[in-house]
Amino acid sequence: MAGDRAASIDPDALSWYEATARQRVTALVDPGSFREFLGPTERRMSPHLPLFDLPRAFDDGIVIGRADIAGTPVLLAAQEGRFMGGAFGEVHGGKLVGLLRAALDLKPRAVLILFDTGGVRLQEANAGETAIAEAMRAIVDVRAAGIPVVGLIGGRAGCYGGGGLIAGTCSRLAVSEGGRISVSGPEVIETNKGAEEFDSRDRALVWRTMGGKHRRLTGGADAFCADTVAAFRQAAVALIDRAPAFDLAGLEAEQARLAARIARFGDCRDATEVWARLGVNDPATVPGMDTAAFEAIVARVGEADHDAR
Amino acid sequence: MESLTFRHTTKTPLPGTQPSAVTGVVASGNLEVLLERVLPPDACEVAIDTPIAGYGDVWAAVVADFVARAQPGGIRISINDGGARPDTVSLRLLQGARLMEA
Amino acid sequence: MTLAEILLGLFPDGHAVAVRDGLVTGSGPFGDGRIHVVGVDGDAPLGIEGALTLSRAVLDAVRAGDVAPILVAVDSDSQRMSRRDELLGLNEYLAHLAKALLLADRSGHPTIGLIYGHSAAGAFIATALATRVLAALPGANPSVMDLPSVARVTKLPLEKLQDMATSTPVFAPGLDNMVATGAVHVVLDPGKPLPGQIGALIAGMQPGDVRDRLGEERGGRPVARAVAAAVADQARLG
Amino acid sequence: MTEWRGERQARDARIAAGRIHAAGKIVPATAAVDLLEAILRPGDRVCLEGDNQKQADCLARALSACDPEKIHDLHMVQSGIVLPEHLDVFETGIARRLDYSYSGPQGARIARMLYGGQIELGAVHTYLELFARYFVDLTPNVALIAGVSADRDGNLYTGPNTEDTPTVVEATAFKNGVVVAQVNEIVETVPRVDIPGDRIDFVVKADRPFYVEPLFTRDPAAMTETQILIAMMAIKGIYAEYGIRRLNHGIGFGTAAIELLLPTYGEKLGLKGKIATHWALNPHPTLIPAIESGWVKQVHCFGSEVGMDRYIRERPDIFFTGADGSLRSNRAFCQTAGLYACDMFIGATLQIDLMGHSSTITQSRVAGFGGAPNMGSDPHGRRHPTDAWMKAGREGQIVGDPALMRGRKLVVQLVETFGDKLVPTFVETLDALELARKIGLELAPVMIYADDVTHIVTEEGIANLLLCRDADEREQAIRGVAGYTEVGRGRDRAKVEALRARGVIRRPEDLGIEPLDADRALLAAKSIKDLVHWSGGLYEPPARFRNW
Repeated sequence: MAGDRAASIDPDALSWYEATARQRVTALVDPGSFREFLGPTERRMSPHLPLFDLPRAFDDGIVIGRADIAGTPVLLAAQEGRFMGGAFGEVHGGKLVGLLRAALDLKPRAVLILFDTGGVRLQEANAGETAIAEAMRAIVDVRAAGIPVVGLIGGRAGCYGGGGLIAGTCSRLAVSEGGRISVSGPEVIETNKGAEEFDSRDRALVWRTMGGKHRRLTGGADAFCADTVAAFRQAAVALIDRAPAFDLAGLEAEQARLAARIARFGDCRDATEVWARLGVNDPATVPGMDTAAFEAIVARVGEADHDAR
Repeated sequence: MESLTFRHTTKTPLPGTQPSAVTGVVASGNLEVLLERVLPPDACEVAIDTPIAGYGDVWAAVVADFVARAQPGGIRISINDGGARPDTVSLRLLQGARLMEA
Repeated sequence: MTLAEILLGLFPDGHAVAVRDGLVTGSGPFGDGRIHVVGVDGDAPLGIEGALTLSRAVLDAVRAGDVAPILVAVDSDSQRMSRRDELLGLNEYLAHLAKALLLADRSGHPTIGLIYGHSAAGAFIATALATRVLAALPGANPSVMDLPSVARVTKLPLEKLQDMATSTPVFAPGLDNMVATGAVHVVLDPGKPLPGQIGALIAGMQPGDVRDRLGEERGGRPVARAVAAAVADQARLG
Repeated sequence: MTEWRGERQARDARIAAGRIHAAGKIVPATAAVDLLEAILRPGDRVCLEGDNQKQADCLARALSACDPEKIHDLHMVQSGIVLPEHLDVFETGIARRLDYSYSGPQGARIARMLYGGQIELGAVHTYLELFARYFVDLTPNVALIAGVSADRDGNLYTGPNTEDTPTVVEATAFKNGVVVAQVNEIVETVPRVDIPGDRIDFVVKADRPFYVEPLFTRDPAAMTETQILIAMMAIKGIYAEYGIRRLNHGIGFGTAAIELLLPTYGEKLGLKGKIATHWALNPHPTLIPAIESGWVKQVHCFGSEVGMDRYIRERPDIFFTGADGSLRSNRAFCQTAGLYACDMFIGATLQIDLMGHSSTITQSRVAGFGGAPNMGSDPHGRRHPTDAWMKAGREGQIVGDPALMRGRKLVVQLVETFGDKLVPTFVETLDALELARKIGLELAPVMIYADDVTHIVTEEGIANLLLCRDADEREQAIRGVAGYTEVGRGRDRAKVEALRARGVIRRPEDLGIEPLDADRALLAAKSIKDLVHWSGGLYEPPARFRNW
């Protein structure tokens, strides 16, 4: 019926992709439960950006703190993808690392990382790169202490560069269709290897290769969310409860999982070939599917769910 | 980078008890506004860091109109500008004031 | 120094370290026991297969249970930039390698990085930066991005960047700057025997991650440690 | 004895010369240069079909590859200067004189070439003007056109982008001219006959499909709160106020935002069925939610839009389609519809001066006019009344007998006070005047003249220029919505407040609109993907607009 869909548009349904880091945090956790660490009033800003004549942000593009989610205490960090592409600078990285280390003391039920990053902030590249290494070490320590670290990915900057590596270190990942996870970005590949290797303007190709649906189908992410904060909240709660341990058995399983992926899909040129081999009947229709239809496909794909992280 | 500071006297304090609020994001054409209830109730100060020099007159006019309209007494406002247009600045200031009144 | 010179210096009595397609795996005698060697040689890019080969070697070492040290020797390009690597989830492969090294460290294997050539970006993070101590040899050239590329992205003149690089180690490529930020713990003396220097590093290993403290002391990362500490303080106060 | 058939004989000679390179009417792409050299004569008037969207690009490449010794001094008469080849021919001397209408992407180069004297400019026209002159004093000797397919008799299927083709062919074929069509494929039977074969002399099988630019796709993801606020004011302060049912929209983000607010904000205001029902408009993807929500009764199109074909096929009650099911567009008819049958044109511009003259010209670009001056003008030949038209007429009538009053078309400029990089929209003097002086144009390239503009809408408010009674009031009304631009800051505050008291200027609060409510949550679609969902998967956006 013409007209009936207009009535169903809910203006309160906050899009994860569109929301700022602060909006995501506020809407993700139990109302009123968020306590920020090093909030904007403390003005812990980058000491380096002024050298480049660039504006700074009061929180250096990352919001961190503690909150309750479904009644259980968590620590969380949210990157602001619109400030400097959510990239890791010195303060930004130091805040994430500090939060992860604090988790060892505080022993929250979980740590949530709301990724939205292009990787390392070039103006502070060495500090950013080192902070990423520190964050990965800290995540491993937190996981080994039995605290799940769950990544949520669906922002406009995606999860690129070192952010992709940090994500790969987490216990669990939830991703939406708009979320992208990758190390080299499309533009970087195109600049270095040419448009024949990767046409970065072919956005359908970009999302097919790095987007949320592909990552979910191939087991690169553990949950697929509609683009709403509510969906991410639901996924986060569920993933916390089924986070794998960090131990030799887990990494042996991951080794086997990743080896099997190369053996099975190593000769595929395009994601649609991968999906076909995963048993998806009409792979060309996957990008156009809505969440429910896509979830039904995922349920039939064995590779999608595993504890091998 | 250019730094600007404007000081105004207001007729009334900004209602509400919220001690601080932040709105907006530092991005191209956008800005971040931090509001703190730290000044005497009839004072308002707005400090701006902007990468685009030479628009002091426009900032002065935008801030003056905002102060006249919102009467943000007691509030110190700090702005990290990413090259926002004046209408965006006005909007963020009003959004910030509304958050403080909550 | 070349990898061959390093291996000769480390293992004057011979070793079982092989290099294939730029991937280094194997072990050699060290002190009373052995030391495992993994790494990337010849400025090779690190892709999904390479990462998996190295993580296999590291996990094998952990499974062996000998708590022998693991040396991660690196002269690499950045991660391999290709559509195929990203299609297959390069981030998972690189993170897996890093996790394997971090697991080894937690399992009692001292992990030592040794950068003797180039390394950059994801390859650097997944290898040398995933060790407990990272040593470098003079002439090593770790970088995130070279200055001309930084100039292109930041739209700043190259001369200005070169000038800034002399006073601001936080963004400029090169070994000195990575030392200043604390990522590289120490620069070895190629004139002295390597086994002693590596042995000393192992003996002097400290718990926890000391890199931000080093960066603060050396001035290359002036605020990171204090920021992390302030977070911990506020978290405790709750 | 008077010669009555000279043109006809010349045409026969051209056709005979061309036949050498053809099998029947069919010419391979490899022989296109030979064909053109055979049928063209120095000094010919040539229409090389360059529409707003569809481009006869294969023939453009062939023309630019002709030998300037053989083919030179052509007089190009075409609506769009879009491809580099369109200007290359002036550099080599193949062409010398130009009469055109629109030059979007080539605007900077055309300015340089005009300045350098490489182009002898007749005039920059509106579409309807140029089409009109095809039948009076700019009739082409040769037309080089584009279509999707043709059969061996030359029957031509243009595809959904019919655009200018019927007009160009009408003027050429019926006045002793030669018509050459490039097609993507030669078929046994065309899906429908857009141009009968006896008007087509040669059919060139192109080496690749003709180029179409997705000019009318606006990504909702890029819409700002300011644009949404302006759209809310326009809907409440103009659409609802005048009861605008028949209209044309420009291609900017502001009007796209209006399209996306109809099913949400418009619905809330209870305006469905009362406004925005009949359109002269390209098939904007952002109109899909309004169509799907039952707001839109019908749409006639100038051209088409990339990715909209399947959607249009499934909505024949809304769009004009052929027996084959695909869209039939027609620029000349749709421009006429926009001029005479619409009660409002609403669109954006780059500069507005103190009187309300507007221009999209900057000092280094000659973008041309296209159709906006036709839509954006009050047609004095109109004689049918509507409520909207009559209300505007009453507001604008200052003197005279009410019984002899006529209506007014609403011509609305929808602008943000600052454009990209903080460039002010409101200026003391249009750049167009300086440009005209620099390159010696007799007529300054003004897009919409002040006396045609009825309203200006900015984020600061709506200025109703119909209600201004003298030049000073008009100036203050414009300054009064010009925000923090120098023009805006130069206002007389007392006069502006007086105008506001009279309703000449209306602020958001005067309209009952809270600026802080201007939120992206109001958009019926926030992304291209949302538009695809609204269309039930029928809209197929080009790859560059996708993020899935």
